[in-house]
Amino acid sequence: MITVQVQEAPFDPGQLTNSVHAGNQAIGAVVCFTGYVRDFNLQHSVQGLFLEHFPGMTEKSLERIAEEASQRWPLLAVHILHRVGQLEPGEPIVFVAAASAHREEAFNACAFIMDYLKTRAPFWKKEQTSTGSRWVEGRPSDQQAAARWADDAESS
Amino acid sequence: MITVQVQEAPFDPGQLTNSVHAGNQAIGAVVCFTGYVRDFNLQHSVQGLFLEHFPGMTEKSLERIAEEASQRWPLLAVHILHRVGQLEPGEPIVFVAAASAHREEAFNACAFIMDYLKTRAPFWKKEQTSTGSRWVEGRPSDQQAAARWADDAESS
Amino acid sequence: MITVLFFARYKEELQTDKLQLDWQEGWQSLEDVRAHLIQRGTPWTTLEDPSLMCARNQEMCSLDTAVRAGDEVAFFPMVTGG
Amino acid sequence: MITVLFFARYKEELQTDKLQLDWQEGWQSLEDVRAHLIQRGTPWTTLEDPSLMCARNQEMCSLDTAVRAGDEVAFFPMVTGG
Repeated sequence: MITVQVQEAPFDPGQLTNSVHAGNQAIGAVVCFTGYVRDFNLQHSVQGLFLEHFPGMTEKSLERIAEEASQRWPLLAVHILHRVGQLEPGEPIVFVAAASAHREEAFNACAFIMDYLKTRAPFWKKEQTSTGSRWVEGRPSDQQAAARWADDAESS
Repeated sequence: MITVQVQEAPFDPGQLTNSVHAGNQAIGAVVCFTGYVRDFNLQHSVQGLFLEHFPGMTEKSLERIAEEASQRWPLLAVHILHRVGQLEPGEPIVFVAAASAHREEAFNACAFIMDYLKTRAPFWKKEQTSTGSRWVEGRPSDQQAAARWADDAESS
Repeated sequence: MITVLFFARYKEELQTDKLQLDWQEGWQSLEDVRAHLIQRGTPWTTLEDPSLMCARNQEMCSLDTAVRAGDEVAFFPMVTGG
Repeated sequence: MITVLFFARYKEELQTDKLQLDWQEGWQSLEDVRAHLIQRGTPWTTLEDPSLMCARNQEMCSLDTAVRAGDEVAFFPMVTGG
Protein backbone atom coordinates (compact mmCIF):
# COMPACT_ATOMS: atom_id res chain seq x y z
CA MET A 1 0.00 0.00 0.00
CA ILE A 2 2.95 2.32 0.71
CA THR A 3 5.37 2.89 -2.15
CA VAL A 4 8.53 4.97 -1.70
CA GLN A 5 11.03 5.67 -4.47
CA VAL A 6 14.18 7.80 -4.56
CA GLN A 7 15.73 7.91 -7.99
CA GLU A 8 17.87 9.89 -10.42
CA ALA A 9 15.75 8.95 -13.42
CA PRO A 10 12.93 11.21 -14.61
CA PHE A 11 9.37 10.05 -13.93
CA ASP A 12 5.93 10.55 -15.44
CA PRO A 13 3.47 12.14 -12.96
CA GLY A 14 0.49 11.12 -15.12
CA GLN A 15 1.48 7.48 -15.16
CA LEU A 16 1.95 7.54 -11.36
CA THR A 17 -1.42 9.27 -10.92
CA ASN A 18 -3.21 6.49 -12.77
CA SER A 19 -1.30 3.75 -10.96
CA VAL A 20 -2.57 4.88 -7.54
CA HIS A 21 -6.15 3.69 -8.05
CA ALA A 22 -5.05 0.45 -9.69
CA GLY A 23 -8.55 -0.96 -9.85
CA ASN A 24 -9.22 -0.68 -6.12
CA GLN A 25 -12.93 0.15 -6.20
CA ALA A 26 -12.96 1.12 -2.53
CA ILE A 27 -10.97 4.24 -3.46
CA GLY A 28 -13.17 7.29 -3.94
CA ALA A 29 -10.53 10.02 -3.82
CA VAL A 30 -6.96 10.34 -5.07
CA VAL A 31 -5.03 13.54 -4.33
CA CYS A 32 -1.70 13.93 -6.11
CA PHE A 33 0.94 16.58 -5.61
CA THR A 34 3.62 17.09 -8.24
CA GLY A 35 6.47 19.51 -7.57
CA TYR A 36 8.31 20.97 -10.57
CA VAL A 37 11.63 22.79 -10.87
CA ARG A 38 10.83 26.44 -11.47
CA ASP A 39 12.94 28.66 -13.68
CA PHE A 40 12.88 31.45 -11.13
CA ASN A 41 13.31 31.43 -7.36
CA LEU A 42 13.89 34.29 -4.92
CA GLN A 43 15.10 36.79 -7.54
CA HIS A 44 17.34 34.22 -9.20
CA SER A 45 16.94 32.86 -12.70
CA VAL A 46 17.41 29.13 -12.22
CA GLN A 47 19.26 27.19 -14.90
CA GLY A 48 19.46 23.88 -13.09
CA LEU A 49 19.06 22.21 -9.74
CA PHE A 50 21.17 19.60 -7.98
CA LEU A 51 19.51 17.44 -5.35
CA GLU A 52 21.82 15.99 -2.71
CA HIS A 53 20.42 13.46 -0.24
CA PHE A 54 21.45 11.02 2.50
CA PRO A 55 21.21 7.57 0.91
CA GLY A 56 19.62 5.06 3.25
CA MET A 57 18.21 7.62 5.61
CA THR A 58 16.22 9.25 2.80
CA GLU A 59 14.16 6.14 2.05
CA LYS A 60 13.66 5.42 5.74
CA SER A 61 12.44 8.93 6.50
CA LEU A 62 9.99 8.88 3.58
CA GLU A 63 8.62 5.51 4.67
CA ARG A 64 8.21 6.79 8.19
CA ILE A 65 6.32 9.85 6.94
CA ALA A 66 4.04 7.65 4.82
CA GLU A 67 3.40 5.38 7.79
CA GLU A 68 2.60 8.31 10.05
CA ALA A 69 0.07 9.57 7.48
CA SER A 70 -1.48 6.09 7.33
CA GLN A 71 -1.87 6.08 11.09
CA ARG A 72 -3.58 9.45 11.08
CA TRP A 73 -6.00 8.83 8.21
CA PRO A 74 -7.69 5.72 6.72
CA LEU A 75 -5.62 5.61 3.53
CA LEU A 76 -5.90 2.99 0.81
CA ALA A 77 -2.66 3.93 -0.99
CA VAL A 78 0.34 6.22 -0.53
CA HIS A 79 3.01 6.84 -3.14
CA ILE A 80 6.06 9.06 -2.63
CA LEU A 81 8.70 9.52 -5.32
CA HIS A 82 11.57 12.01 -5.03
CA ARG A 83 14.26 12.61 -7.58
CA VAL A 84 17.91 13.22 -6.71
CA GLY A 85 20.88 14.39 -8.75
CA GLN A 86 20.75 16.90 -11.58
CA LEU A 87 17.43 18.40 -12.72
CA GLU A 88 16.44 21.02 -15.27
CA PRO A 89 13.75 23.71 -14.99
CA GLY A 90 10.32 22.31 -15.87
CA GLU A 91 11.15 18.79 -14.70
CA PRO A 92 9.03 17.04 -12.05
CA ILE A 93 11.06 16.70 -8.86
CA VAL A 94 8.64 15.13 -6.38
CA PHE A 95 5.35 13.23 -6.51
CA VAL A 96 3.09 12.44 -3.55
CA ALA A 97 -0.24 10.66 -3.83
CA ALA A 98 -2.75 9.73 -1.13
CA ALA A 99 -5.88 7.67 -1.79
CA SER A 100 -8.86 7.20 0.49
CA ALA A 101 -12.59 6.54 0.41
CA HIS A 102 -13.33 10.24 0.90
CA ARG A 103 -11.63 13.40 -0.25
CA GLU A 104 -10.94 15.08 3.08
CA GLU A 105 -8.59 12.33 4.25
CA ALA A 106 -6.77 12.22 0.91
CA PHE A 107 -6.27 16.01 0.84
CA ASN A 108 -5.04 16.14 4.42
CA ALA A 109 -2.70 13.18 4.04
CA CYS A 110 -1.14 14.51 0.84
CA ALA A 111 -0.56 17.97 2.34
CA PHE A 112 0.77 16.42 5.56
CA ILE A 113 3.26 14.25 3.68
CA MET A 114 4.55 17.23 1.70
CA ASP A 115 4.89 19.37 4.83
CA TYR A 116 6.80 16.62 6.63
CA LEU A 117 8.92 15.80 3.58
CA LYS A 118 9.92 19.46 3.36
CA THR A 119 11.13 19.54 6.95
CA ARG A 120 12.13 15.97 7.86
CA ALA A 121 13.53 14.23 4.79
CA PRO A 122 17.27 14.69 4.12
CA PHE A 123 17.31 16.48 0.76
CA TRP A 124 19.27 19.62 -0.08
CA LYS A 125 18.83 21.73 -3.20
CA LYS A 126 21.66 23.57 -4.89
CA GLU A 127 20.55 26.00 -7.57
CA GLN A 128 22.61 26.83 -10.61
CA THR A 129 21.99 30.43 -11.64
CA SER A 130 23.60 32.87 -14.04
CA THR A 131 25.72 34.16 -11.14
CA GLY A 132 26.87 30.76 -9.90
CA SER A 133 25.63 28.00 -7.63
CA ARG A 134 24.05 28.45 -4.24
CA TRP A 135 22.49 26.20 -1.64
CA VAL A 136 18.78 26.89 -1.19
CA GLU A 137 18.00 27.97 2.36
CA GLY A 138 15.31 26.30 4.45
CA ARG A 139 12.16 28.39 4.68
CA PRO A 140 10.59 29.25 8.04
CA SER A 141 7.20 28.96 6.32
CA ASP A 142 7.88 25.27 5.75
CA GLN A 143 8.57 24.81 9.46
CA GLN A 144 5.28 26.55 10.24
CA ALA A 145 3.40 24.41 7.73
CA ALA A 146 4.73 21.24 9.38
CA ALA A 147 4.00 22.54 12.87
CA ARG A 148 0.28 22.86 12.21
CA TRP A 149 -0.05 19.05 12.12
CA ALA A 150 1.33 18.77 15.64
CA ASP A 151 -1.61 20.82 16.89
CA ASP A 152 -3.97 18.54 14.99
CA ALA A 153 -2.50 15.33 16.31
CA GLU A 154 -5.23 14.74 18.86
CA SER A 155 -8.22 15.74 16.75
CA SER A 156 -7.31 14.00 13.51
CA MET B 1 -5.68 29.31 -17.92
CA ILE B 2 -9.09 28.04 -16.77
CA THR B 3 -10.38 24.90 -18.50
CA VAL B 4 -13.83 23.49 -17.73
CA GLN B 5 -15.25 20.36 -19.32
CA VAL B 6 -18.52 18.48 -18.77
CA GLN B 7 -18.73 15.30 -20.78
CA GLU B 8 -20.21 11.82 -21.04
CA ALA B 9 -17.00 10.31 -22.37
CA PRO B 10 -14.46 8.69 -20.04
CA PHE B 11 -11.23 10.60 -19.40
CA ASP B 12 -7.64 9.81 -18.42
CA PRO B 13 -6.62 11.47 -15.10
CA GLY B 14 -2.94 10.88 -15.83
CA GLN B 15 -3.08 12.61 -19.17
CA LEU B 16 -4.88 15.58 -17.60
CA THR B 17 -2.35 15.68 -14.76
CA ASN B 18 0.52 16.04 -17.21
CA SER B 19 -1.30 18.62 -19.33
CA VAL B 20 -1.62 21.04 -16.40
CA HIS B 21 2.07 22.01 -16.29
CA ALA B 22 2.31 22.20 -20.08
CA GLY B 23 5.85 23.55 -20.04
CA ASN B 24 5.04 26.57 -17.87
CA GLN B 25 8.27 26.83 -15.89
CA ALA B 26 6.77 29.31 -13.44
CA ILE B 27 4.67 26.45 -12.04
CA GLY B 28 6.22 24.85 -8.97
CA ALA B 29 3.22 22.92 -7.64
CA VAL B 30 0.36 21.02 -9.23
CA VAL B 31 -2.31 19.49 -7.00
CA CYS B 32 -4.78 17.15 -8.69
CA PHE B 33 -7.90 15.58 -7.27
CA THR B 34 -9.50 12.61 -9.01
CA GLY B 35 -12.81 11.26 -7.77
CA TYR B 36 -13.70 7.66 -8.60
CA VAL B 37 -16.98 5.75 -8.45
CA ARG B 38 -16.78 3.43 -5.46
CA ASP B 39 -18.37 0.00 -5.41
CA PHE B 40 -19.80 0.57 -1.95
CA ASN B 41 -21.56 3.58 -0.44
CA LEU B 42 -23.53 3.92 2.78
CA GLN B 43 -24.22 0.20 3.21
CA HIS B 44 -25.13 -0.25 -0.46
CA SER B 45 -23.22 -2.29 -2.99
CA VAL B 46 -23.06 0.03 -6.00
CA GLN B 47 -23.38 -1.50 -9.45
CA GLY B 48 -23.52 1.74 -11.42
CA LEU B 49 -24.04 5.47 -11.12
CA PHE B 50 -26.07 7.88 -13.22
CA LEU B 51 -25.04 11.54 -13.18
CA GLU B 52 -27.79 14.01 -14.03
CA HIS B 53 -26.91 17.67 -14.47
CA PHE B 54 -28.34 21.02 -15.58
CA PRO B 55 -26.84 21.64 -19.03
CA GLY B 56 -25.75 25.24 -19.46
CA MET B 57 -25.83 26.07 -15.78
CA THR B 58 -23.34 23.30 -15.01
CA GLU B 59 -20.57 24.79 -17.13
CA LYS B 60 -21.28 28.30 -15.86
CA SER B 61 -21.17 27.24 -12.23
CA LEU B 62 -17.87 25.39 -12.67
CA GLU B 63 -16.35 28.39 -14.45
CA ARG B 64 -17.50 30.66 -11.66
CA ILE B 65 -15.95 28.36 -9.04
CA ALA B 66 -12.65 28.30 -10.97
CA GLU B 67 -12.70 32.07 -11.24
CA GLU B 68 -13.38 32.49 -7.55
CA ALA B 69 -10.42 30.23 -6.76
CA SER B 70 -8.24 32.31 -9.10
CA GLN B 71 -9.23 35.46 -7.27
CA ARG B 72 -8.37 33.96 -3.90
CA TRP B 73 -5.00 32.46 -4.84
CA PRO B 74 -2.30 33.27 -7.43
CA LEU B 75 -3.01 30.30 -9.70
CA LEU B 76 -1.24 29.56 -12.95
CA ALA B 77 -3.70 26.93 -14.19
CA VAL B 78 -7.06 25.45 -13.20
CA HIS B 79 -8.68 22.44 -14.85
CA ILE B 80 -12.08 21.03 -13.92
CA LEU B 81 -13.61 18.05 -15.70
CA HIS B 82 -16.83 16.35 -14.60
CA ARG B 83 -18.48 13.40 -16.23
CA VAL B 84 -22.25 13.05 -16.66
CA GLY B 85 -24.44 10.13 -17.70
CA GLN B 86 -23.83 6.50 -16.90
CA LEU B 87 -20.69 5.41 -14.99
CA GLU B 88 -19.41 2.12 -13.62
CA PRO B 89 -17.61 1.45 -10.32
CA GLY B 90 -13.89 2.19 -10.61
CA GLU B 91 -14.34 4.87 -13.27
CA PRO B 92 -13.03 8.42 -12.72
CA ILE B 93 -15.94 10.80 -12.30
CA VAL B 94 -14.32 14.18 -11.60
CA PHE B 95 -10.89 15.76 -12.00
CA VAL B 96 -9.76 19.06 -10.48
CA ALA B 97 -6.26 20.48 -10.85
CA ALA B 98 -4.77 23.70 -9.49
CA ALA B 99 -1.26 24.92 -10.34
CA SER B 100 0.72 27.63 -8.60
CA ALA B 101 4.27 28.68 -7.83
CA HIS B 102 4.01 27.20 -4.31
CA ARG B 103 2.23 24.21 -2.89
CA GLU B 104 0.07 25.89 -0.26
CA GLU B 105 -1.94 27.85 -2.82
CA ALA B 106 -2.37 24.82 -5.08
CA PHE B 107 -3.55 22.61 -2.20
CA ASN B 108 -6.00 25.21 -0.94
CA ALA B 109 -7.37 26.02 -4.37
CA CYS B 110 -7.91 22.37 -5.29
CA ALA B 111 -9.69 21.61 -2.00
CA PHE B 112 -11.76 24.81 -2.30
CA ILE B 113 -12.88 23.92 -5.83
CA MET B 114 -13.94 20.43 -4.75
CA ASP B 115 -15.83 21.76 -1.72
CA TYR B 116 -17.66 24.32 -3.84
CA LEU B 117 -18.31 21.86 -6.66
CA LYS B 118 -19.90 19.49 -4.14
CA THR B 119 -22.32 22.15 -2.90
CA ARG B 120 -22.82 24.60 -5.77
CA ALA B 121 -22.62 22.76 -9.08
CA PRO B 122 -25.87 21.20 -10.36
CA PHE B 123 -25.08 17.49 -10.44
CA TRP B 124 -27.18 14.71 -8.96
CA LYS B 125 -26.10 11.11 -8.47
CA LYS B 126 -28.43 8.16 -8.76
CA GLU B 127 -26.97 4.88 -7.59
CA GLN B 128 -27.90 1.52 -9.03
CA THR B 129 -27.70 -1.15 -6.33
CA SER B 130 -28.79 -4.75 -5.99
CA THR B 131 -32.03 -3.51 -4.42
CA GLY B 132 -32.84 -0.88 -7.03
CA SER B 133 -31.96 2.72 -7.81
CA ARG B 134 -31.83 5.57 -5.34
CA TRP B 135 -30.89 9.22 -5.45
CA VAL B 136 -27.84 9.97 -3.34
CA GLU B 137 -28.64 12.45 -0.56
CA GLY B 138 -26.64 15.61 -0.01
CA ARG B 139 -24.26 15.32 2.92
CA PRO B 140 -24.23 17.92 5.72
CA SER B 141 -20.45 17.35 5.94
CA ASP B 142 -20.11 18.74 2.40
CA GLN B 143 -21.99 21.87 3.45
CA GLN B 144 -19.65 22.24 6.41
CA ALA B 145 -16.59 21.73 4.23
CA ALA B 146 -17.73 24.51 1.90
CA ALA B 147 -18.60 26.81 4.79
CA ARG B 148 -15.04 26.85 6.13
CA TRP B 149 -13.93 28.90 3.11
CA ALA B 150 -16.40 31.66 3.93
CA ASP B 151 -14.60 32.16 7.26
CA ASP B 152 -11.31 32.30 5.37
CA ALA B 153 -12.44 34.85 2.83
CA GLU B 154 -10.70 37.78 4.51
CA SER B 155 -7.49 36.09 5.51
CA SER B 156 -6.72 34.19 2.30
CA MET C 1 -44.95 33.74 -18.22
CA ILE C 2 -42.09 32.04 -16.46
CA THR C 3 -40.37 28.74 -17.07
CA VAL C 4 -39.85 26.37 -14.14
CA LEU C 5 -37.41 23.45 -14.39
CA PHE C 6 -37.12 20.44 -12.10
CA PHE C 7 -34.23 18.01 -11.75
CA ALA C 8 -33.37 14.62 -10.30
CA ARG C 9 -35.75 13.39 -7.60
CA TYR C 10 -38.18 16.28 -8.07
CA LYS C 11 -38.36 15.61 -11.80
CA GLU C 12 -39.24 11.99 -11.11
CA GLU C 13 -41.75 12.70 -8.38
CA LEU C 14 -43.47 15.49 -10.32
CA GLN C 15 -43.23 13.50 -13.54
CA THR C 16 -42.20 16.63 -15.38
CA ASP C 17 -38.96 18.48 -16.00
CA LYS C 18 -40.43 21.76 -17.21
CA LEU C 19 -43.49 23.95 -16.68
CA GLN C 20 -44.58 27.18 -18.32
CA LEU C 21 -46.57 29.20 -15.80
CA ASP C 22 -48.61 32.33 -16.41
CA TRP C 23 -47.19 35.23 -14.48
CA GLN C 24 -49.17 35.86 -11.29
CA GLU C 25 -49.76 39.30 -9.88
CA GLY C 26 -47.99 39.63 -6.56
CA TRP C 27 -45.09 37.23 -7.26
CA GLN C 28 -41.97 38.79 -5.88
CA SER C 29 -39.54 35.99 -5.13
CA LEU C 30 -38.82 32.35 -5.98
CA GLU C 31 -40.48 31.53 -2.67
CA ASP C 32 -43.79 32.79 -4.12
CA VAL C 33 -43.43 30.53 -7.16
CA ARG C 34 -42.63 27.58 -4.93
CA ALA C 35 -45.67 28.31 -2.68
CA HIS C 36 -47.88 28.54 -5.78
CA LEU C 37 -46.81 25.03 -6.82
CA ILE C 38 -47.03 23.51 -3.34
CA GLN C 39 -50.65 24.60 -2.97
CA ARG C 40 -51.52 22.29 -5.87
CA GLY C 41 -51.18 19.47 -3.34
CA THR C 42 -49.61 16.05 -3.97
CA PRO C 43 -47.10 15.45 -5.55
CA TRP C 44 -46.08 19.14 -5.52
CA THR C 45 -45.70 19.13 -1.75
CA THR C 46 -42.32 17.47 -2.38
CA LEU C 47 -41.11 21.05 -2.95
CA GLU C 48 -41.54 21.63 0.80
CA ASP C 49 -38.20 19.81 1.09
CA PRO C 50 -36.12 21.89 3.56
CA SER C 51 -33.01 21.05 1.50
CA LEU C 52 -34.54 22.44 -1.71
CA MET C 53 -32.13 24.47 -3.80
CA CYS C 54 -33.00 26.86 -6.60
CA ALA C 55 -31.58 28.86 -9.46
CA ARG C 56 -32.78 31.90 -11.40
CA ASN C 57 -31.60 32.15 -14.99
CA GLN C 58 -29.00 29.46 -14.39
CA GLU C 59 -27.47 31.06 -11.33
CA MET C 60 -27.84 29.44 -7.97
CA CYS C 61 -29.76 31.73 -5.61
CA SER C 62 -31.87 31.74 -2.46
CA LEU C 63 -35.64 31.49 -2.25
CA ASP C 64 -35.91 35.18 -1.43
CA THR C 65 -34.28 36.16 -4.72
CA ALA C 66 -36.53 38.41 -6.80
CA VAL C 67 -38.27 36.85 -9.79
CA ARG C 68 -39.60 38.58 -12.90
CA ALA C 69 -41.77 37.60 -15.83
CA GLY C 70 -39.67 35.87 -18.47
CA ASP C 71 -37.31 34.28 -15.95
CA GLU C 72 -36.20 30.69 -16.03
CA VAL C 73 -36.47 29.30 -12.51
CA ALA C 74 -35.17 25.88 -11.41
CA PHE C 75 -35.95 23.87 -8.28
CA PHE C 76 -33.78 20.89 -7.37
CA PRO C 77 -32.67 18.73 -4.45
CA MET C 78 -29.34 19.30 -2.74
CA VAL C 79 -26.61 18.75 -5.32
CA THR C 80 -24.43 15.64 -5.05
CA GLY C 81 -21.71 15.89 -7.70
CA GLY C 82 -18.03 15.33 -7.34
CA MET D 1 35.04 5.41 17.64
CA ILE D 2 32.11 7.17 16.03
CA THR D 3 31.42 8.12 12.43
CA VAL D 4 30.35 11.67 11.65
CA LEU D 5 28.77 12.55 8.29
CA PHE D 6 28.31 16.00 6.75
CA PHE D 7 26.03 17.00 3.91
CA ALA D 8 25.41 19.83 1.47
CA ARG D 9 26.83 23.20 2.54
CA TYR D 10 28.64 21.75 5.57
CA LYS D 11 30.28 19.10 3.41
CA GLU D 12 31.57 21.80 1.06
CA GLU D 13 32.74 24.16 3.78
CA LEU D 14 34.44 21.42 5.80
CA GLN D 15 35.78 19.83 2.63
CA THR D 16 34.88 16.42 3.99
CA ASP D 17 31.79 14.25 4.05
CA LYS D 18 32.92 11.79 6.72
CA LEU D 19 35.07 11.65 9.84
CA GLN D 20 36.01 8.79 12.13
CA LEU D 21 36.49 10.17 15.64
CA ASP D 22 37.99 8.39 18.62
CA TRP D 23 35.42 8.12 21.37
CA GLN D 24 35.94 10.79 24.01
CA GLU D 25 35.30 10.16 27.69
CA GLY D 26 32.39 12.33 28.80
CA TRP D 27 30.49 12.47 25.52
CA GLN D 28 26.82 12.13 26.31
CA SER D 29 24.88 13.75 23.48
CA LEU D 30 25.27 14.86 19.88
CA GLU D 31 25.75 18.35 21.29
CA ASP D 32 29.04 17.17 22.85
CA VAL D 33 30.26 15.85 19.49
CA ARG D 34 29.34 19.11 17.83
CA ALA D 35 31.13 21.16 20.50
CA HIS D 36 34.21 18.97 20.09
CA LEU D 37 34.30 19.79 16.38
CA ILE D 38 33.54 23.51 16.78
CA GLN D 39 36.50 23.95 19.17
CA ARG D 40 38.79 23.02 16.26
CA GLY D 41 38.12 26.52 14.97
CA THR D 42 37.65 27.54 11.33
CA PRO D 43 36.05 26.07 9.22
CA TRP D 44 34.39 23.90 11.89
CA THR D 45 32.65 26.89 13.43
CA THR D 46 30.12 26.58 10.57
CA LEU D 47 28.53 23.96 12.81
CA GLU D 48 27.45 26.78 15.14
CA ASP D 49 24.65 27.33 12.58
CA PRO D 50 21.45 27.78 14.64
CA SER D 51 19.51 25.92 11.91
CA LEU D 52 21.79 22.88 12.15
CA MET D 53 19.94 19.57 12.00
CA CYS D 54 21.27 16.16 13.00
CA ALA D 55 20.61 12.45 12.84
CA ARG D 56 21.78 9.47 14.85
CA ASN D 57 21.96 6.14 13.03
CA GLN D 58 19.93 7.57 10.15
CA GLU D 59 17.12 8.87 12.30
CA MET D 60 16.57 12.57 12.64
CA CYS D 61 16.97 13.66 16.24
CA SER D 62 17.77 16.65 18.45
CA LEU D 63 21.17 17.72 19.70
CA ASP D 64 20.39 16.46 23.19
CA THR D 65 19.90 12.91 21.91
CA ALA D 66 22.25 10.46 23.61
CA VAL D 67 25.25 9.22 21.62
CA ARG D 68 27.24 6.04 22.08
CA ALA D 69 30.49 4.61 20.74
CA GLY D 70 29.86 2.97 17.36
CA ASP D 71 27.09 5.40 16.38
CA GLU D 72 26.84 7.05 13.01
CA VAL D 73 26.08 10.73 13.55
CA ALA D 74 25.19 13.21 10.82
CA PHE D 75 25.17 17.02 10.85
CA PHE D 76 23.46 18.92 8.06
CA PRO D 77 21.82 22.25 7.22
CA MET D 78 18.05 22.64 7.25
CA VAL D 79 16.60 20.29 4.66
CA THR D 80 15.15 21.72 1.45
CA GLY D 81 13.59 18.88 -0.53
CA GLY D 82 10.20 18.75 -2.19
